[in-house]
Order: sequence, then structure tokens, then C-alpha cells
Amino acid sequence: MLDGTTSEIRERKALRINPAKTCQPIGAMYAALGINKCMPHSHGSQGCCAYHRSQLTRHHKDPVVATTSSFTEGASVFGGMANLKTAINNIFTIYEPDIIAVHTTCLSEVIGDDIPMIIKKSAEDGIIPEGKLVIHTNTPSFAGSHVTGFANQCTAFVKYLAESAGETKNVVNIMPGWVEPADMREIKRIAEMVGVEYILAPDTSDVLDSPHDGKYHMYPDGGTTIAQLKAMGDSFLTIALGPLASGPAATELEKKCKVPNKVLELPIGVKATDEYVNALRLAGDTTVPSALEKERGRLIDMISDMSQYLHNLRVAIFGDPDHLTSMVSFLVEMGAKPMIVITGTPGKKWETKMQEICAETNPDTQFLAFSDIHYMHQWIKNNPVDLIMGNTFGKYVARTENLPYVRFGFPILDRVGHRAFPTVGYAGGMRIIEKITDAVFDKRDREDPDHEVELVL
Amino acid sequence: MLDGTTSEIRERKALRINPAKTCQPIGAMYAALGINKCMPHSHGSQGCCAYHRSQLTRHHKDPVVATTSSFTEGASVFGGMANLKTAINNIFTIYEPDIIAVHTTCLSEVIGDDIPMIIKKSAEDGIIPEGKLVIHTNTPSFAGSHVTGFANQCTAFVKYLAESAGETKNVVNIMPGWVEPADMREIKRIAEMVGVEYILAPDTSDVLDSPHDGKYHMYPDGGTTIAQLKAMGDSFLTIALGPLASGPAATELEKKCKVPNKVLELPIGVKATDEYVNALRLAGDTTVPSALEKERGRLIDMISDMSQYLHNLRVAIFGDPDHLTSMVSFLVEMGAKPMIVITGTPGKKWETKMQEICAETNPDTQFLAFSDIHYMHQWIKNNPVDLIMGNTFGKYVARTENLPYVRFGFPILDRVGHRAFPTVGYAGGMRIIEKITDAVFDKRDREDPDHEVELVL
Amino acid sequence: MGRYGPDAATAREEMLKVYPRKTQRKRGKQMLVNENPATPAEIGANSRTVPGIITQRGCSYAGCKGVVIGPIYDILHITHGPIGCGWYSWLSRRNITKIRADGEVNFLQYSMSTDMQEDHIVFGGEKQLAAAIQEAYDEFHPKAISVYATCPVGLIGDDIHTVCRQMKEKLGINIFGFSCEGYKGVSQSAGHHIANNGVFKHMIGLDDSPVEAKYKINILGEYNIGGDAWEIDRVLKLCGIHIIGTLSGGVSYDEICNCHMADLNVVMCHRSINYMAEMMEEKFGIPWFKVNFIGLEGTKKSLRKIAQYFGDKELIDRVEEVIAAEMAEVRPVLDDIRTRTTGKTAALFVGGSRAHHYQDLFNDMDMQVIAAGYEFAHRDDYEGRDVLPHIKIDADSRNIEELVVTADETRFDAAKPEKKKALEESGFTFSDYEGMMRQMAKDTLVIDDISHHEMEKLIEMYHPDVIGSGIKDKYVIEKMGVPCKQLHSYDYGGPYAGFKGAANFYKDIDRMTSTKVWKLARAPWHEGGSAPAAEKEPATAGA
Amino acid sequence: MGRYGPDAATAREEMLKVYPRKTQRKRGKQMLVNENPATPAEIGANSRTVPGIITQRGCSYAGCKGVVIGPIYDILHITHGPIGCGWYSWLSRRNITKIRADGEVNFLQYSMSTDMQEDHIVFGGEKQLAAAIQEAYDEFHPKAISVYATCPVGLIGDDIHTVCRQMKEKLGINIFGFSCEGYKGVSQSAGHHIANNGVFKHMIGLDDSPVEAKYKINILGEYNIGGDAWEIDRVLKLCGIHIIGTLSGGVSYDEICNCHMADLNVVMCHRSINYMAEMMEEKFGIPWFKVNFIGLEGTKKSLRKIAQYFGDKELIDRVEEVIAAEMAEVRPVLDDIRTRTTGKTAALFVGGSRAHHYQDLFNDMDMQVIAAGYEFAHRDDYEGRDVLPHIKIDADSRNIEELVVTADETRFDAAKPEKKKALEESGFTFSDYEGMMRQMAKDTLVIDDISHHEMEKLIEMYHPDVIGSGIKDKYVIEKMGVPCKQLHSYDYGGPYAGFKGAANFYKDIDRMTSTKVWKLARAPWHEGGSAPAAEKEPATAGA
Repeated sequence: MLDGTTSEIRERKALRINPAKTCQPIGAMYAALGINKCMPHSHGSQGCCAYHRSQLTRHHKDPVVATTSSFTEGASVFGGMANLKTAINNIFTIYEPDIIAVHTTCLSEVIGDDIPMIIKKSAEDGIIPEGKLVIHTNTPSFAGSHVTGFANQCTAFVKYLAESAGETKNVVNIMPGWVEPADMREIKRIAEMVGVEYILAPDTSDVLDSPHDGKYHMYPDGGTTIAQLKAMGDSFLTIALGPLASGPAATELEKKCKVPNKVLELPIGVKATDEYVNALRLAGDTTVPSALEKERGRLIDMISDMSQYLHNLRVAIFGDPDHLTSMVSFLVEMGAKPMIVITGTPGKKWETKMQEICAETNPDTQFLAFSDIHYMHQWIKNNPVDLIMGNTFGKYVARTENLPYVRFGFPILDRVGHRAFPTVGYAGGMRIIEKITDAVFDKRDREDPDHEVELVL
Repeated sequence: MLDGTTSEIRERKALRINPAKTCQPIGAMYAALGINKCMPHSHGSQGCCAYHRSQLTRHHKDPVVATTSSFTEGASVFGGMANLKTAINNIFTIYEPDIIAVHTTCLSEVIGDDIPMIIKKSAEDGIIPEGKLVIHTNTPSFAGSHVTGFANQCTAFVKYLAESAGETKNVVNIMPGWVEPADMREIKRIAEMVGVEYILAPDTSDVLDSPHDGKYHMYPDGGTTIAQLKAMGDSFLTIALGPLASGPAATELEKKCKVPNKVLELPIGVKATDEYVNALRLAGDTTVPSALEKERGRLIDMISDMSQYLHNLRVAIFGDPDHLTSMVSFLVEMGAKPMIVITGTPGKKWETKMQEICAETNPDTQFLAFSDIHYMHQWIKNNPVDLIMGNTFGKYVARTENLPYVRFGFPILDRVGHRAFPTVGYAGGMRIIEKITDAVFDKRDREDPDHEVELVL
Repeated sequence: MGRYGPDAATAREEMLKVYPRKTQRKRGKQMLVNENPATPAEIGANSRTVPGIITQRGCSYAGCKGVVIGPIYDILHITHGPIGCGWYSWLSRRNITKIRADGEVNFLQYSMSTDMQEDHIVFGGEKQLAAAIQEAYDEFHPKAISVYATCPVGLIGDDIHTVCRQMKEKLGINIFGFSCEGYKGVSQSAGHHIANNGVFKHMIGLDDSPVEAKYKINILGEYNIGGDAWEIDRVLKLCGIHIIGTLSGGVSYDEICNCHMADLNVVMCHRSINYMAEMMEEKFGIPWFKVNFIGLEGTKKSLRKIAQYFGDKELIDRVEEVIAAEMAEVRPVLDDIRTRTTGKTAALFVGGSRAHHYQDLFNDMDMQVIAAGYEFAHRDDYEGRDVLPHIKIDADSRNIEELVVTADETRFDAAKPEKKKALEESGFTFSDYEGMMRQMAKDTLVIDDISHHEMEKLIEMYHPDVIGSGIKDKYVIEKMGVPCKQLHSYDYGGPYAGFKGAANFYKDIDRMTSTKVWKLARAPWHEGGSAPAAEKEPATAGA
Repeated sequence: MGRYGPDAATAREEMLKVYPRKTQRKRGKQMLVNENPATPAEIGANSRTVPGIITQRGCSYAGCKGVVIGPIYDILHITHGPIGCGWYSWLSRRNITKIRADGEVNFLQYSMSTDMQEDHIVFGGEKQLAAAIQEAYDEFHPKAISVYATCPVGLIGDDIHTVCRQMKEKLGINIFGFSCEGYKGVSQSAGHHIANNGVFKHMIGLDDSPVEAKYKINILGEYNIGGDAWEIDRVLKLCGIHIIGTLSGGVSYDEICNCHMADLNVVMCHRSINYMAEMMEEKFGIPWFKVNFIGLEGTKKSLRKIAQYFGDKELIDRVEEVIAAEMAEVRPVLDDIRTRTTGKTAALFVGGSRAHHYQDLFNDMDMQVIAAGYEFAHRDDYEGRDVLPHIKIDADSRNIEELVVTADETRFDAAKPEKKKALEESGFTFSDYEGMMRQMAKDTLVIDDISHHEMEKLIEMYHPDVIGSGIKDKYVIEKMGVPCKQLHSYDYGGPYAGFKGAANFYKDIDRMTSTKVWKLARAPWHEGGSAPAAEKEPATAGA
């Protein structure tokens, strides 16, 4: 496996090998799926839409519907207006969504299609039915990454929909960042436990982990409603989880509707979850209920019980910036040693932040944005680690190097647990500890000499 | 590993090799820990108590306190009354429980100590403080198994404490069977979702998975209260989960206080959970909330998505009868093939029931009660399986045969997840599917030739 | 009402009903009732997908890089463009392969890309591409590098072919590019054509080393999904027939360069590779005919035809022995399973040949295919190659290069066309393909580029026992309680080709159509009558 | 107030305060302030645990089967009794071992039991035991079988020794039993004595094969937890000293049968095995002295003493070289860690020798041991062997057999006592053990068989930086924010013996006493002042 990968690291300036990111539009599609009765629409060649749908489907093992402008060479030359207008007409007629969320692709970006103008024209031409909406975001594939696309789509919801009716309501907006449907459910559960009235946007729970009830629902009973998206302008606070994925939308909402915001890290691990809980508590002027404190206490207990195994556990990890920030912090909390941390998404600021997180305990940790899995693999060949964490693609590295592997991030195409169980929150922390210790001990139980196999840990 | 184990199976009538059960008293201790401010007391040699505490501690990774009559040879000759009385005095004085739950050991059983008489004598002698209680159960180690001991302790709660005040209350008693603290919490969560007022007894959640808050609480904020145990006599229904572990207590309660009961299998898997939920629904004359239906639907979805991998997956499994009944049913539901099912606990009736469960799809499944892991191992050497499930001791078999292993049952000494996440309920079902698929695919990802390693499943 | 649901014409109307007028007209042409299988009606295949329709189709890049060239394991593949296209085509098509010798690198495990950033879009990406090729060479020293253009590359005017030529000269290895921008054509099909052209120009004929084997053939249009090519190879080997190159499943660069040394090309997936068969015949004289190793009948027929082509009694006899031995193994499996599958129904919507070939497997199982259609095929794949002269080339196809191929002066083997002619005179057919519709039952539905809406309606009306489709439909179909077999990836099963593959397929379909999992969907408290409280809450059922 | 908390006498009073009068008196004798370390006060060790007190102690079976005999890997061990005892002693003590040759079976991986049922209790279990031995023999063909009696066996009067003798004759392998019923004695200690007797009677001296080595010793009372015995063996091997038998860690049956061929016995755990050392000296003349390979000073001293015993300059020099080389490795580790551990405190409550020996490791780290005590030791382990003549044998000890051993007529080596005498005249000590209290600082607490309550109080009052204890206390201690190092199992770490083991221990203690995990215990909303809403909810904090 990966037999061409050697330990000799050459500087690469032009060739990306085994990327740790994909392009913007899939992020916009994922975010749009978190809106109730929303049809994500890919304005470009139909291959983009096919690829995004396939990957999201393989990750979630659930239907992922989205439409495309199905560009051919003609559209690429003459512009995509006709295609988009036809698409809008077809979509509303056939699939009857409440809203279409158009995102661009590198193709329509390079052509320079003016989407707002096309939407305006469509409205004028009467192909947008009364009460229905078409919104858009620009998601050029040659900038940022899939996370940027998610952030852009979230920002577009605010730009197009959030309104101040004038009266501030006792409601908190929660922007979850790009996390799993199960994570979104957990983020809501925690907010409910703390007793805060909230709007979560977007919300893919019950949409991309929809129950099997023998029927197909194109628009499952889930997702943030348009009414909620509008009402966000009247909330008194936005808690934005994940600076990269949620920060821009929160900033936009503050600009547009004067809703102040707290941008927090994703609530993965003890401290990041504490910050989320504390923010909710302060927002709601309420107290943290005993049941939630006990969950927290069980996580602390598990960390303390396992700390001898977690101590100085050398971890190589790759993924998306927001995920990595919190996960690496959690690794530090549990006493593990992040050795190398890689994201494909560009981000100098992120690198600096990561250095700060590890400064005290792991000053030598390698942090690289705009890097790739191949680099991480080569680095590992030169620097031993005990564990690798990342999305499904990392399993090839783990296999090659015979190292324990914990799946984390997007996409996970070859396991099912991420669909059902959150990584965020205190329960998510326990899940991560379980995953890490299972991976490490499964290997030991298998490979250690007889006399080192332990009955107890 | 296990190099003495050959494929040649000889009939054994006297020698137990690698047992799939332990003795009664530990079950009584576990059940008693599920009562608020209760001190379990082992009436016998202090080694029993030490062994039980050690194993429960290693399983739960949490403090397990219990006292012992610390028999020496003298007590063995002259009877244990003096020891027990001294113990009762010391326990109430030093550790201040509300109740002491005495269970016997093989030693005190063989001696023939009359515990009720000793308790009576203690009361007369004034060493049981006002308002405090001492109860007892007989748990001879040479009959049944640890599960019998659990059932006996539960029955003792009813015998000693349940009362009919005359007015039947709109409350359901739930007897959880011997499941993990996390399972007990899940059983409560489901009852709350369905909207039924209940008393769960015993309840080890928050006791044996107590949060770390920097303090030690000998009696954590958890467990069934004595008031609740008493009130059980006024409930209108008992739902007893696990015929072996909970059935006798439910029967006793019916006999004593005329509370009718439904004895169900442990709610592991779809149908068994359905039965629990349905029993709650009917009891509460209420409806199953959408959120719970969605959990159910997510489990069905996961089973359907994974069915190609679960189909005809050959499983060898050992454990406790109630656990096995439901888990084997679940395996059948998901399309897997239970090949051999072993318990150490004696039980001809159980064997018959198991045959019925598998009759349609797996008529050739081997079911054996009063058997052992060594037999299962030898059988596997003759009959290939794809997966083994059982407690920690089974991992040696899995290692020897290089088979995927899923930990399930009691005790689990070498992993942490069972502390945090339930196996019961729909969420528990998803966890089991995750565990099984992870185990199978981890092996494939590791061992399959390069060209068979799949990116997606 | 037809036997398995409404009659096909009614069903077709029902599916079309919801569409806006123009879309209705367009889709109407792509949806036929197979009224007269012997003389198929004209279908509007290989036409643009209507924007806004939820389609299964992908793009030209996917067809070129993803399907045809991508599987060649020892070419180092570089996607020139933003990161997405290279990312999505990374190991996602299940082209399994084995390296030929220790020390070789299987580049399919790698995703390489120029990861174009905004400044490349603005200032051009040629330098980036040249540097990427250099870095790839330095890192891996491959024998060949292939470059794939993505949408923006064409628009900004990067000349990838010049870059490739220059780097080829500089590095002394084979380097070539494909202008397979995603917007070319109307589906993956354009990419297949572009790929065929490139393979023909840059690889075919590079190595004239003689191949020591009595019967030498190439399998064209076989991509080794799930190991199909290996099963075909296993069977052919048993017969004594040697495969030089399988284009392009589990194949090596060297094998492709050498494959013009074959006596015969047989074609599995007509759609994706008929160009190659034609061009190799023109240049080298190698005749071709269509085969089908999917399904027992097709496999037997194909083996016999190959044997007849070579004409040796020994080979003909050997083939019969192999067939007899293999059938003895698979027949009991089929006989058992058929007791459960007889009379069940299937529908197939996928690819450019599988929707046709897999009908044979269902026929083996005595199952009825009630509807079928391709994702990206052309009229000839539906109606047969006899329709070829009548196909009008539209704007979208016209911009795909048609190579002008002439006989190779030194390497054209005149004996082959002579042999072909002689065989044809004895009734043997070459360069033939009858298409899907001729094989389908009367009054079944034929739907090209089926849309999500049509699929939903189809299931509502017919509720087939199984549907063959792709990943984007799979969970839609299964939510409705109908099992879906992915025919692109085989749901990570397979092989399904040849004899052992057929047995695998039967078992999988048997499992899927016998599963009880769908029965779990309804909770007991929703079961009619028995659960009194259930009535209170119908709203939660579909929640 | 003492330096680290209340003064010891006050602390002792505080711990005793809650007890009922009789219990107070009893416990008072087992809790001392070490007022004059040079002349230790009398401690009430090896006395009964008061019923109802939460104790760490186990039973005689645990001491015999679990500790002393259980670790011999190639004896097949059968527990005669109900299932529990065999189950709990299955792999739960961390006696790690390696088989000596391929094809051997490590029986420690098995739990074998007669699984007594009610009818055996009623009608007697001898037949069941005989059948079990037969079945075990048929299944595994071991070289020896050992049988352990559990509580009911003694009460119902099964004669296991006769059954063993009969089966030994029948099967022709060594079979012997231990009457180690759980109620014997007051703790595991009784089981050690019973085990020593059995090993001496049934194994020691069975094999007179000469051992080719210049310096031959046995290590007694070393159980190879975490590989301690292997580290000791590594160091001794470097010195040129050969271990015949390590009783009984990682040892084989044959090694024990042959170990009377040694020149010298050195004793690690005095409590569990001093009987054996005495008996071997009486029967074979082999002198013994106490060593301690836990801690750098102890290890160095022990090596030097062994070398001095043999008296060869070559060996004495070699030992110094080894010490120098090993110290060069471990010293930098210790020097670094000591910067963090100096002045930190520890308490140790465990076992029968570890609570003493591990104080050396803490001393190495410049940590203060503020309190210590054994779980099952006798007065001599606290006060030193000079107290032995003054110990009154109570009822619980009297019923443990004292073997009467005399010199073996043919095998007693008279040269050894002569050598011993000569060395003693030059100031060398044999058969010595100074006990724990002499080593402990003045006014520290010495607590025998510490109870749960006393442990809680101790932590409340002193909050030591680390406590060495066992599994039953571990999580109690850690809930209070104090790390607990299990000194029975080493928390599945180790080795801690010798030089490399010392380094392991320093690292583990450094990690544990430096961990920040306890700081996570308090949620930020409970931090003083900064979180205004926190004040509303103090009730939930301790919930």
C-alpha cells in the first residue's frame, strides 16, 4: 500500500498529493441541506453536483438530493443564465422546495455569471412561485476549501434571509459549524438541557440521518426553517461554533441585524464544551443542570482513569481547521502529544493559533495548513507516532505503517458510527477517548507478545 | 496463547475450563449498590468480598464499597452470628448507610447461618439504629451463577421493603436486570420519553459511573431510594426486564403486593426494545414520541444499510442468559448467523427458548447452558466463525484464532466504552452494529490484500 | 394494468405529468414503451440533461479520468485544476488492480492535482502544471504521466498538451494530456471518447514485442469492478486463451502499449470503447466483435464465439469442457435460488452497458426486468449499431475530436480482414451490437437518463423487488423499502462476471430480495388494530 | 501540625474517633506513630480484621493459589470449589511469564475448577475432584497438577490430599493439594505459609541435576509483576550470576524442583516466603539473606552483598562495573524528574513487603513518605526479625501447619553453613530483616490493614501527592484528586525493579504527580467570581 511513498521529503510547490481538503461547493451543498425544504443547486457542469452528492451520500448513507445547471460547452461560452432559469423553473415545478440555494462552481465563477442578476430576472419572469425563494452564494473551487464553501453558504442565509423585525427576542442563534447531524442533535440537546431558547442554523440532523420508516421524504422533517432563518435577526446573541465555518455568518448577522456574537471553538473536548455550555448559561442567565454536570464529570473521570495510556501518546492528525483546533486542544487536555497536525485548507492564522494551543506542552508540534496527507505520511516515516487520526483516506497511511487509526472529520466513507454518535459535547469526548483507547488496545491485544497481553486496563 | 486448546472435543463432566459465569454473591453486591445509601455486606470469608469488589471495580473503574463478616476458622466452626453483629454495629457507626444488604457466601451457607435470626437479634440488641434497615438474601455460590445472585438480591428488596399502602399509584416499576449503569440511564431516558412515571430498581447509574467532581462520595447521588423500594408495592404494573435477573423479584412483588407484571426480554435490539417501549406506551396510555420513533428509524436505517455485511455473519457468543437471549435475537434480526451460544449459568429452559428464537433462520445453532469458554473455543476450531462476542476473557480466544472481537456482557475489564454508552435501546442497537462492523472491517482493512481494501462501505 | 403494475404507457404518462411543457417534451423523447422489441423505436439518448432535473449523470472528466484512463495503475495521473476533481476521483471508482512486480507503485492509491488557486486562474496555470509534472517525476519516477484538464483549464486557455510535450521531452518519459473539461459533451460519454482518442494516440502501438500465445485477444470495455476482469481472465485461461490487454481494468501501461499484437478485440462495454475497437481495426486490421461475460448465457455464447473465431477444434472442445465444468458448479446455486426469485421484478438504471448486460443475470434467475435505461449511452446502445448511420451529430458531440485513422503502413495485418471476411461469409458477425431494447420484453419501459422524479414514481407504481442503480439513488430507493444493488461499485461485492461472478450475483440478489429488514420499518404500535394507542399519533409515523 | 499536615498523633486520633469502642481499641493497636524508628513500637499486625470494617484484605486461597503457586505456569491448577474462586483468580494477578519451549502450555491463561454444585456440597466433592483431575490430564497432559481447596471443601470434609495422592499414583504425574480454604488465618498471609509448605513438600528437591554456573542463586519472594524478575535477571546476568529459580514469578515447575542446587537464597518479599528460605537452609544448608531490588540504593546494596557472599574479586569488580553502567543511564532520568518531585509526599498501603520497599524509590525521588502500612504482614515485617522470638502465636496462626524440617541426609551441604559462619564473623549478616519502621522517618504514621475510613481521613488531612495502594482503593483515592499507583498490578506498567525498573517508576510517578487532569474537575462556571450565574447552583456541584 502506498508503495511509492518514501521517507525522503522533497519540497513541493505545485503538486498536491493526497489532499486533506476538497473544494468549496460541497460545503455549500451540505449547509443548504440543513435548511428545511431547501434544494441545493450547483451552478456549473453536472459532474460537480454528481461528485458532491456521491460523496455526501457515501458519508451519510442517506439520500442527498441536489440539482445542477448541467452546463455544456455552449453554456460555458455564452454564460449560464438560460440554464439557471430553466433549472429554477424545473425545480420549483417538479420538486417543490420552499427555497433554492444556488452555489457556483469554478466553471461559472470563471465565466463570471452574475447570479443575483439571474435570480432577479427569474423573479421578474415569474418562474419563482409566490412565496418561494432563490438565494445564492459564490463558492469558487480555487479558493479556500470545502469548509469555506460551508461558511459562504451560511453567510448567504444571513444575507438573504435574516431580518430585524425590531423587537429583540429571548432567543440565541447557534451556528454549529460543519459537524455531523448527530453532533447538531447533541448541540441542541445541550442547549435544551441548559434551558436556552435557540435557533440552530443550519441543522442537518433528521435530514442526513433520517430514520427509515418505509417511505422516502425528499424534504425530511428536519432542518432550520425559513421562518427561523428570518427570525435570527431578532435574536439577542449568536453563538458561532467554529471560527472558520461559522464566524463569517455570525459577523454578517452582526453587521446586518446588530446581533452580537460569541465565536467559540467547536465544542469538542472538555474545555471547548465548557465554553459552549458556559456561553449558553450566561446567555440564558440560567444554571447548568446537574445531569449535564454529571456527564461532564463522567468525561473527566474517564480521562483520569485512562490518563496513563493517553499520556504522551504520539498522534498524527489531519482534517479541517475548526475540527483540528478543538481536537488538538482535547488531545492536549488528555495528556496526549499531537506530533503533526495537517490541514489542506489554507490558513496562516490557524497555524499561529495552533502553535499557541500546544506551546506549553508540545512546542515542537508541526502545524501545516495548505498541506496534504502525503506530507504527513512522509513525516511519520521520519518521526514515529502511536496513532493517526483523520478521515477515511488516512486509513491507507495507517495500514501502510501498521498504526492504530481513529476516524475523525469528513469524509468517513467506510464506517457507520459517526452517523449515530456525536463527537461534540461531553458524551462526544467520551466517545473519542473510547475510540482512541480501543484503537491502541486492539493493536496491543493482537500484536503484543503473549506475556504482555493484559486482562485489565 | 491458549496453546493447550486443541480441536479435539472430549466430554467433560467434572472439570470446568475457562468459565462463562461466576458465583452468586457478586450479583447480590452489584444489585445492592443500586440502592441509595446501601452498604452491601458479604457474610463469609473476607476473600469473597475482596474478589467481588476488585472485579466490580475493574469493570466499572469506580469505587465499589462493601463490607464483610471477615470469617476466620473460629467463625466457620461456631457460626457467624458474632461476626455479623459486630459488622452491623461497625457499619452503621462508621459508614452510616441507611440500609445494609447482607448476602451469604458458600461458607456461611454451608455453616447454615440463620441470617434473619441474626438480624432480629441485632435489632433487639439495639445495634441497628432507629430508622435504619438490615435485609438479607441467600446467595449460595454452588447454585446458579452471578445472575442468580443479582435476582436473589432484587427479590430480597421486594420481600423486605415493598409495601402496599392500599392506594395504587400511577407508577410503573421497572426492573432493569443486570445491565450497565449506562443502560439503566437509557432505560430511564426511554421511560421518560414515553412519558411514564416509574420507579427503577435497582439503579446503579450515577453510582458506579459516578462523575469526577474532585470529591469522594461513599454514597453517590444515585440509586433507588428506600422510599421508592417501599412504594413499589403501590405501583400498578411492574415491567421486569430479563426473565432470569428480574423475573423472580417481579413475581415476588405480585405475590406480596398484587402488582401485576410483564416480564420482557432485555431491550437489546429492535424487537426487544420495541416490546419495552410498547409496554411503557400501553402502561402509560400514551403515545411514542416522534423523537424516539426517529431513533428507532435510525437504527433500522443502519441495519438496512449494513445488511450486506451483517448477512450470514457467523457469530460465536457467550455470556449471561438474559443478555444472550436478546443479543442473539438482535443478531437474527440483523441477518447474522449465531453459530454457537454459550452460557455458564445452568438453564435448560433457556436452551429451549434460544432454539425457538433461531428455529426459523438458524436451526443448527448450538446452544449450551452450564458450559464454558473452552468448549466454545474448541467448537470454533472445528466450525469457522467470523466474529466472537463476549466478556473480556473471550479476547484470548479471539487472539488465538485471529478473529474480530466485540466485548459484550460482564465483566469488561480492558476497555472503557461500556461505562459510557448503553447497549440497550435503539441507540444501543446502533452501538452494537457499530462495534460489529468496526471489528470486522478493522480486520479487513488490516489484512486484506491491497486490491481488496475498500474506500467505501 | 400490466402484470406487475400499471401498463407502461400509463406509467410513462404519470411520470411525465409533473414536468413543465418543455421538459416534458424533452423527457418524453427519452422515455419509451418498448412496444416492438424487434424494431426498437428511436430514443432521445445522448442529449443534454435538462437543467434542474436531478440526474445520475456526471461529466466528461469523470468519464475520461474516472472511467477509462484512471484505472491504469502504473501511469501517474495528475488532475490539472482546483482540488475537487482530483479529490472526488480518488479511489472512488472501484477499479481494483494488482501490481505486476514488487517495487512497482500502484498510483491509483494516490490523488495528484495542481490544486489551482485563484492566481493560477487569473495568470494561467501552465507553469504550475509543468512544475507539478516535474515534482511528480522527482518524487515517483513513473514510466508515464497523464494530465487531465478540468473545467476552468479550458476556459482560461491553458495549453496542457504543449506543456505535456515539453515535459515529455525534458524528462524522457511518456507524458500526455486529456482535454476532458467537465462541460464537454452531455455526460461521462464525451470523456470516454476523449480518453479513447488519447489512449490510441499516446499508448497503443508503442511496443511491438511479440506475445507468445496461441490465442491472443484484448478485452475492451472491461474495468475490473469487483474483479470481473480477473474472473473473465480465469475462464479464458482455462480455455487456453491469452488476454494481452484489458482496457482498462486491472491493466498496466505496458500491456496497453503492446495490445495491438492481439489477434482479436472483443468488446464488453460497447459505449465506452467502441471507438477504440474501430480505430484498432482501421490501423492494425484487428477485427472486433461484441461479447458479454455477464450472465451464464452471455458468457457461454461469448466463449464459443471466440473459439469459433479462432476455429481450432481443440479450442472449441476445450471451451465446451470449461463451460460444462463451470456450469456444474453454478447450476445448483442458481437452481436453489431460482425457487425464491422466480417471478420477482427488477429495474435497471445505470451506466452505458450494465443496464443491458445485467438483464441476463436477472433472466437467469427467472426475474422480470420491468424497466431499464442507461445513464450516458447513445442511441446505438439502445437500438443497436444498425442505427449508427442515422444518428445526427449534435453540437455537444461535434466538439469531441474524431480521430482520422488510417492503416499502419508496416503493422497492418492484412490476413486479419481476410479471415474476418471469410468468417462473415459463413454467417459470423463482427462489429455488431444489437442494443438493449431488442432484448427487453414487449411493453417494458425504457428510460434514458432517468430522473429522480421518474425513479420515485416508478417505485410507487411498480415497487420492484430490486433496482440496479448507483450511489446517488441507492438510499432514495432503499428508504422506500426496495433494495438497491449498485451496479457501478457492486456495493463493494463482486465479481459478477463469468461463472463464479454469476453465482455471486445470484446470492446477493437472493439475499436482497429475501431480506426481512424492511419489515422492521413499522413499529409494532403502528400495526393495525392490535395497538390501541397507536391511532392517536399518525403524525409521528412519517416524521 | 506536622510539616505536611496535622501531626501524626492527632491524625491517628482523628482516624480512630469514629469507631465503636472495641473497634477503636483493636484498630488503635494497628496504628502507630513511628516515634522512635530505631526501636520500633509493637504493632498489632497479623490480627483479625474487625468484621464490618472495609478492608483491603483477601483470603488464604488468594495468598496460596493467587500469589505463591498460581504463577507457576506449567502446573495445571484446579480450584476445588464453587466457580467463583477459580474465576476471580484467573489472570487477575499480573504474574507474567514466558514458556520455556515451543509446545509447552502456559496454564495461567486457563481457569480450571470443579464448579461445585449443590449436590457436591451435600454428598461430598471427592469424586468430582478425581474426575476433574482425570479430565484435566486427558485434555492437557500436564507434568503436574495442583489442587486448591476453597471454603466449603474444608467444611464438608473432602480429603483433597488423598484424592491427589490416588490420582498421582494412577496418572504417574505429580499431583498435590493445598488446604487453603479462605477462612484460614486472617488474611492472604496464611495462604502464603500453606503454599510454602506445599512447594517445599511436593517440589523442592525433586531434581538433583547439576547446574552449570559459577554463581547460582534463587530469588525467593519475587513474583515477576510487570516483569520485575526479568529485570533482576537481566542485571544479575550482566554480573555473571545465574538464577536457578525465582519463587515464584515467571518460573517453571522444573526450575523449582531443581532450585535446591543453588549456592544461596536471596529473599525479596520476606513476608510471603521466609518460611521457604528457612526450610531450605535447614534441609539443604543453603544460607539466605534479605535483598531488595526495588530502588537504586537497594539494588546496588543487594548486588554488592551477593558478590561479597561469593567473595570473588572478579565478581565484585564486575558488579561495580554493572552498577556504574546502569547508574549512568538512570541517573539523568532521576536528576530531571527529581526537580519536580522533591518535597512531594506519598503514602503506601499495600501487600506484605512493597509498602516498605517502595519507600526507597520515593526516597530516590526526594519525596516524603508520610504514612505506610501493610495489608497482611506480621510484626517482623514492621519491627524486624529480631522481634520474632517475642511474637505470640494466636489461634488463627496456630492452625497453619509448621513443617518440621531436618537436614537431608545425603544432600545437606555442610560447606555452606561453614562459609556462612565465616562470613558472619566478618560482620556479614544472614537471615536478617530490619523491617519497615526502622527505615521510616520519625513521627510518620504506620497503619496496618488500613481501613477505608482511615484512608479517607488520611487524604483529607494530608492530601498526599500520590498514594500506593490496590485496586479496591484506587478510584476512591482518585475521586479525591490524588493519583493512586497500584502496587499489586503496577497499573499494568512496570517493571519497577532494578535499574530500568526504577526509571520506569520515576517516570510514572512524575506523570502522576504532574498531571493536570484533576484541574479539569471543576467546571469554569464554578470558578470563584468570574461566572456570576454559578452561585445559584452550589447544590449541583457535588451532585
